[in-house]
Amino acid sequence: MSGDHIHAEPTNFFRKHVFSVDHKVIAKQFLWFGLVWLGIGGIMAMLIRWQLANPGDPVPVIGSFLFPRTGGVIDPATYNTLFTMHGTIMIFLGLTPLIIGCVGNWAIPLMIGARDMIFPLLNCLSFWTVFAGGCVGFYSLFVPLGATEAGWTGYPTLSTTVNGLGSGETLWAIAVFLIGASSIMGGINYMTTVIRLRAPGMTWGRLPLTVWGLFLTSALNVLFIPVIGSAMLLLIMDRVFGTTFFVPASIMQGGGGGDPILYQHLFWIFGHPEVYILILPAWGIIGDLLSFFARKPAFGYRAQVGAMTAVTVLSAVVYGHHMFTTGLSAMLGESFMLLTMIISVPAEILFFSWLHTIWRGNIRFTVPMLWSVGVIFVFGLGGLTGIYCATIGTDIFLHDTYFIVGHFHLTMAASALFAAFGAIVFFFPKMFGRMMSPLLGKLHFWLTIIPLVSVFCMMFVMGYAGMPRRYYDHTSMEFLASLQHMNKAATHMAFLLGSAQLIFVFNFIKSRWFGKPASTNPWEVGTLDWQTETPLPHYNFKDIPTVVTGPHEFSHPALPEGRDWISMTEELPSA
Amino acid sequence: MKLHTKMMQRLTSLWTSGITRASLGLAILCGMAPEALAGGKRWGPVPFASDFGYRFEDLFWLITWLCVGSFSIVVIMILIPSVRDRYKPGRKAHFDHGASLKDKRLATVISAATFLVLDAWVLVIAMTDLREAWWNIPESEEAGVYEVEVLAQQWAWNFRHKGADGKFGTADDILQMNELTVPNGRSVSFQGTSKDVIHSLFIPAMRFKKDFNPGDINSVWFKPITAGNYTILCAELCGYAHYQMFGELHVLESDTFDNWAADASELGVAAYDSEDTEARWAWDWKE
Amino acid sequence: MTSAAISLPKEGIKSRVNTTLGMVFFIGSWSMSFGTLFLAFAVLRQRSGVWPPVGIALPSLPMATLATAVLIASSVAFHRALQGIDAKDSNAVRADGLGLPWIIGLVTGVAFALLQGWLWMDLMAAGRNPSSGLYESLFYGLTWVHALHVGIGLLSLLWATIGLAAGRYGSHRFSTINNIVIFWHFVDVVWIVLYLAFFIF
Amino acid sequence: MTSETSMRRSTTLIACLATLAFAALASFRGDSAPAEATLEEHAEEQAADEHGAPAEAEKPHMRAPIGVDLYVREDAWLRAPGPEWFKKQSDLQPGRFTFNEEGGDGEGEWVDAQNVYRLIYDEEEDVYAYWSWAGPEQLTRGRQDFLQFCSSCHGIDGDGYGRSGQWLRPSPRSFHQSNFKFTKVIQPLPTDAALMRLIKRGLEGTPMLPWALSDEQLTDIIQYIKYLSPEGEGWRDPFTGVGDVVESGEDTWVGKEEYAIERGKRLYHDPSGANCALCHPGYVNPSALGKLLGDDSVKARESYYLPVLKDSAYEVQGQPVKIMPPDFTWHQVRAGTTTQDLFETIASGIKGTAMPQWKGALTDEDLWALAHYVESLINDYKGKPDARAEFMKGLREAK
Repeated sequence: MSGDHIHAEPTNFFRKHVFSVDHKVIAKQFLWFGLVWLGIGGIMAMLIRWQLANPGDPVPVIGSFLFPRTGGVIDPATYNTLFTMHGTIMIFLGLTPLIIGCVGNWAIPLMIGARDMIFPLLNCLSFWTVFAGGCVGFYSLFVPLGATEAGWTGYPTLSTTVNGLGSGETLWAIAVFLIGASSIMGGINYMTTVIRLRAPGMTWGRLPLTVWGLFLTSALNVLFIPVIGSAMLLLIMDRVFGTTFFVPASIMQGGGGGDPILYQHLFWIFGHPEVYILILPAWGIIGDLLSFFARKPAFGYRAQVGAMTAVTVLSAVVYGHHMFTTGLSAMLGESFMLLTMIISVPAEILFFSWLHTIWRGNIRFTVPMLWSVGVIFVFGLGGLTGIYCATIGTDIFLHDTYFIVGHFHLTMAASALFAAFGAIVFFFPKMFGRMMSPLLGKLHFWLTIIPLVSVFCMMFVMGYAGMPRRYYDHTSMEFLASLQHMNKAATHMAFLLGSAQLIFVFNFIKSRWFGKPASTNPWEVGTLDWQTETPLPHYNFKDIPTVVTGPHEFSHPALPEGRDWISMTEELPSA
Repeated sequence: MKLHTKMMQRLTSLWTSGITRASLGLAILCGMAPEALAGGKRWGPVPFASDFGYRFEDLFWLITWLCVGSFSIVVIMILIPSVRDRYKPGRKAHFDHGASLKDKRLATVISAATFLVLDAWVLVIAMTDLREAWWNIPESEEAGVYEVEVLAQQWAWNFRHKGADGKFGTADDILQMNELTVPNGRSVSFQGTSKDVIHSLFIPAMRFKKDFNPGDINSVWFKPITAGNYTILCAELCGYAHYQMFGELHVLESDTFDNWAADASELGVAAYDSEDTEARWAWDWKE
Repeated sequence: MTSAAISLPKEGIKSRVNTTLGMVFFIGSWSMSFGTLFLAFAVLRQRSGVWPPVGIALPSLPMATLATAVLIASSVAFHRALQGIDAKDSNAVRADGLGLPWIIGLVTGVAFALLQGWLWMDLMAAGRNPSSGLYESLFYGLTWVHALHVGIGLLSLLWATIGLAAGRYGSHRFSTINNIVIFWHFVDVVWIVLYLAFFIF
Repeated sequence: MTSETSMRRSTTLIACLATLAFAALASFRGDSAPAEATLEEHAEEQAADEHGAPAEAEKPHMRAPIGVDLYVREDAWLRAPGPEWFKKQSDLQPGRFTFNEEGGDGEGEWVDAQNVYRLIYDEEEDVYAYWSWAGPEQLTRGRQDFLQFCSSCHGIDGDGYGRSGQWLRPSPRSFHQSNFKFTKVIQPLPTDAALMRLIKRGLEGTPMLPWALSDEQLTDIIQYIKYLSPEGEGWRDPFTGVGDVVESGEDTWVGKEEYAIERGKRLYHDPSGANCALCHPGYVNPSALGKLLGDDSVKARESYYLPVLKDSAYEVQGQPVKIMPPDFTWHQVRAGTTTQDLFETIASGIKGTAMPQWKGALTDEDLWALAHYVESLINDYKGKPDARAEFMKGLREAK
């Protein structure tokens, strides 16, 4: 039977809390892991912003501790390392563990009515592999000859031994490979679980949108992470064994014959789906949350699922828009431009559905709801600015400027982060049995969205003014020095944004141990995860529930007065 | 606690009052205000100086206004329910799955309309622009095309002109480093590659950018329309001193340029060491 | 462990589907991985004018053909072995899975690994190492990754062999060995593509 | 335990093995670099290069020390701080160290946490030499930074033949030749301070940029660069002079720049003066040369308005390269274009090229005059194509 794999609850500390195979423990492990890395990546972002606003000034307080050899000054090599690792950490070790690792592990079995993932041991291995990847990546910061400096994209030949002679870049590639392996394991587990372990009655049409988003993300993970895995293998071989996959003959002086552009193709075949890997769960989560807190069925459930699926499919064929300036042929360039534009159609359907979901609702502006509306806002900004980047005529100027930085931070980083925050606050009561403080949560939300939007909108202005990204010092030439005032302004806002996250840390820690105890179903929603006891028993469900209703049947006319929701296990009263 | 909660609700109701957008805009302005007060600051790009520069500006602002329009709709669609449909005990939300044929039609029509207005419009203009400007690299037989070979390296730009004899790789070639001098009003066609890592030739005033990859030759062109000095940047991360890899473009009026080219070619011959075979890097112009 | 003496029923279809589905996804993932490598191969080969390069030592065609034959034989043997195990209704007899086909499969599998090693040694002896050029890069790079999977496959098969001998696996616990053999078939298919890419076309 | 759980193990097992096998692969070190390569080995490889080893075997650009333990032998010798320092040290601990400049027994050794310093005396020449051993830690740090920041042009072995340095003329400095062009010092070799100033400032118009490294990093790199000198040459010959920075003194022409320019112009073109026009272009019409110098017997060389390509002491891969003296109205002067910079460059000469050291040969007043003249050429014509074309036309037309 779908839920019959019961084994005894472990009593040993290691089996219970460290090498646990229980999806709930693993979700919490991913949560802590992701939050720690989010913090590290965030500190890196603050260092980057400090350097941009005050080029060559020693970093106050922590500078002499972090960079003793330069007396607290971030030197250009360190700066390159910082933005490289900031990107890598935020994508692979911050957001992925939070929004896929934590939310996926937590939500999938509970929402579909399963007792655990279908491959619990693989699940455990998935976490410890990403943990190992994180360790390797962190260690790479301290090796001789410097850490990776080739950007998170790691383009050859900068990332081959032409530039980075030390082992930093190799270790970075190994870390990315390990993290990728972890994602594949997770993806296989999620997909098989969703396909095989749904509770009776939990049809595909009744899956909560969160699960849909995670399912599609898993498909992308399983299909496209191997591509970067192979690219990393080739890169490692180039670096360690002297092969020449990405090193052209002109550099090698005899031998060689590889192609650095090949790497860019491989990287972006993965890299573009990676954007959707992060954003699909976010879409799923807010699709649910908007409906939950507007107390209204998710508008166009099928359309939303269809749009997400369409994006999943399309994501594989638009990657070329990252390479418009690399000398792509005219035909390829135009095709990729067209295909990229087509992605806006499913995106519009999603926006349409979300906005209609809150339209004429009975909206409870709880913290998760605020984050969800925030996602619509920042993703709207980021998505629309994507048109500039997809259009070659404008991209030819805006490519590799701060415009792109603003664009992808809003689309991928901010949207996924907001959805992750929303999901954390939403699932917190079930996870830890306590409520997070709504007051601090709202304060955190407002102090996050305002500086965040202003930082990245300023980046649009900077990019349009022609400021290239990945520059250590914009004051070294007159052309850019006259734009420095915007860099300073963005830095002020970024520091505000950074310090606002301390509110979250405080709120999280405080609520984890001292928060108000939560009731079984504090949000009054009908999905299966909220029909269980709090705290959750080891096997989630004593009896596997039978699903008879959809996940979003809020405010059904036939519901009794004073109750606007219905559990998925309850029959809808006939109107 | 109660008071705080109330205050927070106030803050949350910012959505409701339409101040949201204003406050966000204000935040941007507030952040920038101290720096903006000082003079000599730039907010936009330098004026374009190439004949296709206007295409970028036109397209950029077209997209901008389209985006402002559609984003306003999104914000309004957020604001209205935020004001009108806030939680009231006892009120029931409108029960609607949005699965009716009408809704499906509406979604389809709106998506299609948005696509046509937002994307297809931009797409058509962009395609035209590309074919008429950026990808319309002039053939070398065309009269008045000025050809330059570019060799990028960590961290400098090497430019090679044909010199007096009209051939690359000869003694009278003009070699420039981090400086490029071209005639005004003539199409300047580049072919470029790199010695080591990927670099990207970015001349903001000319509104173009092209990667130069090791082991491959890429072409790009522009036609200056205003004489003057412009900045050349590297737009692809190329290692430690990426931020210092910049040069200057001098666009000279054609008389001045002819004088310059004659002198430069002569000095090129004087500096040419026929025994130093190591120092050759020109290639035949690729069609 | 007393299971060897007890007759256990055949593994249920549900359990088989569950695990095999996971394996199928794994294989899909791996296919993308090797697909990427073959894409790299195709692109790089397309870029170089003469293929294979003239005037340098190439890996030995007869030996590679032999290796291919051996690996196919191994796959077929394992397939037969699995059919045999699956045909049993229960594991009434201890270690009855470990029949001749299984042993043949294992031996030929190891033989393939040795032949692969010989191919590398031969090429090394001719002075061609991974940094010699593009052909060598591709040959060593791709066969290394494949050999890694051969190694994993052989270790898993060894695990399965021990399990079969001890009676842990059999028709009552079929999907473990089934999955391992599926993986081995996948390794086989990848080698055939490699062989075609490097030696035939 | 049901059968299903354990069935799932096969998938898990294979994933586990893949991870392990990968870790094994990753920890395996390739044969592209010697695992414990010492600097001597690198030096030997270098020597093999220079003796015509086949390119296939060597590929100088591909020797990348991936995963190599950086190890530097201990007896690298480098220049020590100077006699004053030794005096101070001998005062501190007279028993361990004697310093007696007159008595000739100035030999001794001083060991501190970083280095070993030694002073020796050559009776025949009656000179002192002093040097130190930079500690292996410092050299290792220096080598790391050199590899990270300098090797792309100056080569992994410091032979001036890095990947990005190919085809560059003038070529990047080879540190095996102990010759440095723009040191602005009197002696053949620059001091640490002079080198540091040069690196921090960069050379204008070349890929040698102003390096934003800390003093500590630069000190380490400089110790390593000095260490790259071949045995018995340059810094590793204790008796080669390490010079002091040229003293510029006060500009003697303040307020009288026009006279300085006039005087400089005469000196520049006068064969019995500085005779700069022998290699650099002459900036007067040949027919007006006699009038300028008041001596009609002076004849201009052929192509008077062009510089003359000169031999240099620099080599690229064993092949000597020629160096072009700059045309001040056209080329970028590498070592700076302020009057002060020009004075220092003229005074110290450019080591290893045909540009001699003028300090001593000309008075400071004349040197300043030349500096002013050159500066005026740069200011008036460089980057001004029309003005220059006009000017050059005047030079070429016979009068």
